Amino acid sequence: MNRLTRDQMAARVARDIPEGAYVNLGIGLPTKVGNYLPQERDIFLQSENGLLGMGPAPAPGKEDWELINAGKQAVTLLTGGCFFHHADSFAMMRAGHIDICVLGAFQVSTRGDLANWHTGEPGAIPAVGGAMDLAIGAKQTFVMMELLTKQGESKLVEACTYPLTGLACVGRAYTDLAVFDVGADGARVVEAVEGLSIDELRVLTGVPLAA
Amino acid sequence: MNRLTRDQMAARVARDIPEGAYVNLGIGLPTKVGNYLPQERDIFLQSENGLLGMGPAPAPGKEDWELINAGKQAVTLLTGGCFFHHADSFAMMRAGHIDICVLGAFQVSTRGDLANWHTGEPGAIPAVGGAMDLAIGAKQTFVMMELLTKQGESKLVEACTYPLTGLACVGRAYTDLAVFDVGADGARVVEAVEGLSIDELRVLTGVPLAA
Amino acid sequence: MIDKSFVSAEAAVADITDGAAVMIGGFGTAGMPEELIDALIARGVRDLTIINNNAGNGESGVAALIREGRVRKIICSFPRQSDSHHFDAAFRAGKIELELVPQGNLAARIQAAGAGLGAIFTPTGYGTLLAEGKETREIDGVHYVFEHPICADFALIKAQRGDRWGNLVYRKTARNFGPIMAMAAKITIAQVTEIVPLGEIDPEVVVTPGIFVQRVVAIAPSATNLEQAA
Amino acid sequence: MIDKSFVSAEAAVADITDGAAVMIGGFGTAGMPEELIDALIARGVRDLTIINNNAGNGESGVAALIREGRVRKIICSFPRQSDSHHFDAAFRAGKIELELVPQGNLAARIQAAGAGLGAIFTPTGYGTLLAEGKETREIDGVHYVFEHPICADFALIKAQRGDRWGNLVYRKTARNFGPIMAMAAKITIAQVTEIVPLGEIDPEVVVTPGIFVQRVVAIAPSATNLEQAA
Repeated sequence: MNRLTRDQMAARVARDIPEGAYVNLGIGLPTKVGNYLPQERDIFLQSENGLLGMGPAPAPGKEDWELINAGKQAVTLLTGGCFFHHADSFAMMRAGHIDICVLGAFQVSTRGDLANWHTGEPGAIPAVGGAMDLAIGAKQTFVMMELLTKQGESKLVEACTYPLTGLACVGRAYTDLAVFDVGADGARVVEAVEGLSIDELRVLTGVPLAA
Repeated sequence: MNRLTRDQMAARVARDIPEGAYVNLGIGLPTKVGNYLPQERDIFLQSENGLLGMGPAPAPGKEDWELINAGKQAVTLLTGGCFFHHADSFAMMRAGHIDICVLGAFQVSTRGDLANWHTGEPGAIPAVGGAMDLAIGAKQTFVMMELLTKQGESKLVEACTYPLTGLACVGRAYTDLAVFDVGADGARVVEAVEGLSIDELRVLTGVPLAA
Repeated sequence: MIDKSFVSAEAAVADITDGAAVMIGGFGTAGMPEELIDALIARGVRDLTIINNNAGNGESGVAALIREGRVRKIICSFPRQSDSHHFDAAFRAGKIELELVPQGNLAARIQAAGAGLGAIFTPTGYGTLLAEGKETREIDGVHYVFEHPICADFALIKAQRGDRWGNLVYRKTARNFGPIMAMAAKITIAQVTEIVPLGEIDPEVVVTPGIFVQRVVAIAPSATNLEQAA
Repeated sequence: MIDKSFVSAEAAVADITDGAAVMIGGFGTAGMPEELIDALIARGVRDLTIINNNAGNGESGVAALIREGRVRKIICSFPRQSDSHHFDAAFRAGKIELELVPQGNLAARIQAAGAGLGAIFTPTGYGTLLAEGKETREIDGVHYVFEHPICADFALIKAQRGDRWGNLVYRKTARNFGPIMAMAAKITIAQVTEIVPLGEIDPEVVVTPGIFVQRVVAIAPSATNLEQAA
């Protein structure tokens, strides 16, 4: 069983992003997707803090700390990109102008509920940022995550136990073991890594999975 | 009795506009106020169609039909003025960023209700434009009008009979015969033209007037 | 390579069909996309719902669309003008439905659509004919009227310059409704005086980011326009 | 002659008093008006309600304001970060109240305040902890949450250039919340790198019209900032 590395997962997501798509990549693992978008495709990366046409990280020493992404890392602007204020930026997300957003997740339910902002543990300080806006606003919401926790529990669940980010908002979950479509009809296995059967995925996740 | 001309009324209103005020002048008679604002005062004229720092009409032959005012007349832009879109323009009006707006009126009630957009006559085609937004949004709403109709009826009334533009929104009414404060406490005569007594104004208007 | 430029106004409006809701930019003639409207008229589509500040001036643009009998309903703030005779005639003949909206509510409802809001409570119109029958609410001592967003299938707007990614800048008060209509429509078609190479518009001064614009058509200013703008 | 420029950050914030609601621009440190915040700290005012996207980073700006115990309540979207230790400590000690708002709702509620809306129905947060107890409504098949505007007594923002009428332009992603906070606060104070003569900012590219700005202070970039921006 060839578990995908995090970079392989990013490359896999990148394959599904068509030319011309307006895309928001969440903080953390989703940010890696940017490294695998083919240069020859015009794909427009949006960052919640007010830029469209985000380019790669600048060369070391060339950082401009007024040109950053949602993760507060220094980035660059592609030719043809532009800046705008926060209300316009979130209008892009909330009204379906963004085609695809890619988010990390603690849990995704088979019907597409997402939990990715808060563990709900006592004493944990919550922070939500733009996650709730992205989850429900983009035309398509993709999730990237390892399928199992370190304790071996499935993050694809029948019902999220962590506090929700949004209801019925995720369309597809990319994991290190398989890709799933989720939604009103439940979860379906789009593909699995070599050597992993659907029945084995059913055992690992404990949820109903269509082929 | 020295009835004020329309230009004298405009000059009278202009005297009450302090330096630094953000002002919107309605279509028609109020537009004349712009001609009487002293050059040495920085007063900012806003036009609903997206400009701030509106200057006087251009010289004949120098019109730019993409630089117009709310009445669709050619205007100019002062040094330091700027352009913006319609939502920002109406945000200026509706959230109290405009200090003073000056509007024409069919009727004003002693408590400050305004009727200025529609005669309500059968067959009349209504048009409201920005009148309702200006009436209720500016910090202060001034009205300019002849006090009496051609039939001799007072336009300052106890209750408007024409369809309303806004409730309790007018603070002051400038007329050809007198200036009135209106509001929750009723109407008060601020000043009258020479030779016109408050009692005569009471007869002319038929409404209670405080001195 | 993404290139949103279209060869002609005709090509850009070719999928607008009968019954579509179409926002049209402009305040009077400033910012009105006259050539896009002409192309729409030439398509022969009917029963349109038009969202515009006015209801046409003179013989061109929105006035021509109404004259040709293509408009079932107009949502606007200021239909009656000295030169709105085509609207006036259609309205009096019962051939066009009018939804009269205070201009600030029009702008706010268009902006709400572009921002994905479900509804807004707006201060304008409370206690007037234009709020009759509408839900109201008192919030912190002020009365507000409940209003829905105004969406559209298409927006036809006019800008000064555009690029192949759809970034736009406008000219003077021709900006007016363009930026918010671009955000509110499913498909925004912009006619521009000039399509410039990518990067020629300073990223700091882009008014409408390309994400809000699906099609850009270069239309050289007509002799009439040049004369008007001279 | 109207001149909104102030000689110093201290003079510009001199009337901010205990208990004020203060919006502070910036996304992390980009666009954060550090010198205005320092001047606010120096004034010694307490019990502030702060509206900012974050709850401070490291030792400067909003973090310093919290460290000094001046903040009674913070309204923000993303308080917890690797370098938010001053907020974390104050929050765990029960010394600061947190109103956690999804970032898009934060932006929309600030924009609603600046536009004079009474309330909005927003799609974000429906069905989550952050909408618990809030009014909801289904409109055209989508669920929305009722949210009030966020107003403030003051906004402290950072822009690139300003003029004596208060017109502002920003730099890159330091723009973020500046334009909408300027619209939502009763008094907006902008620190700018440079105050330029009237007319030097092209009227087409002004991002924040002067009507939204009451005070402008020129603050030369500090050595640290220059190094960061190098």
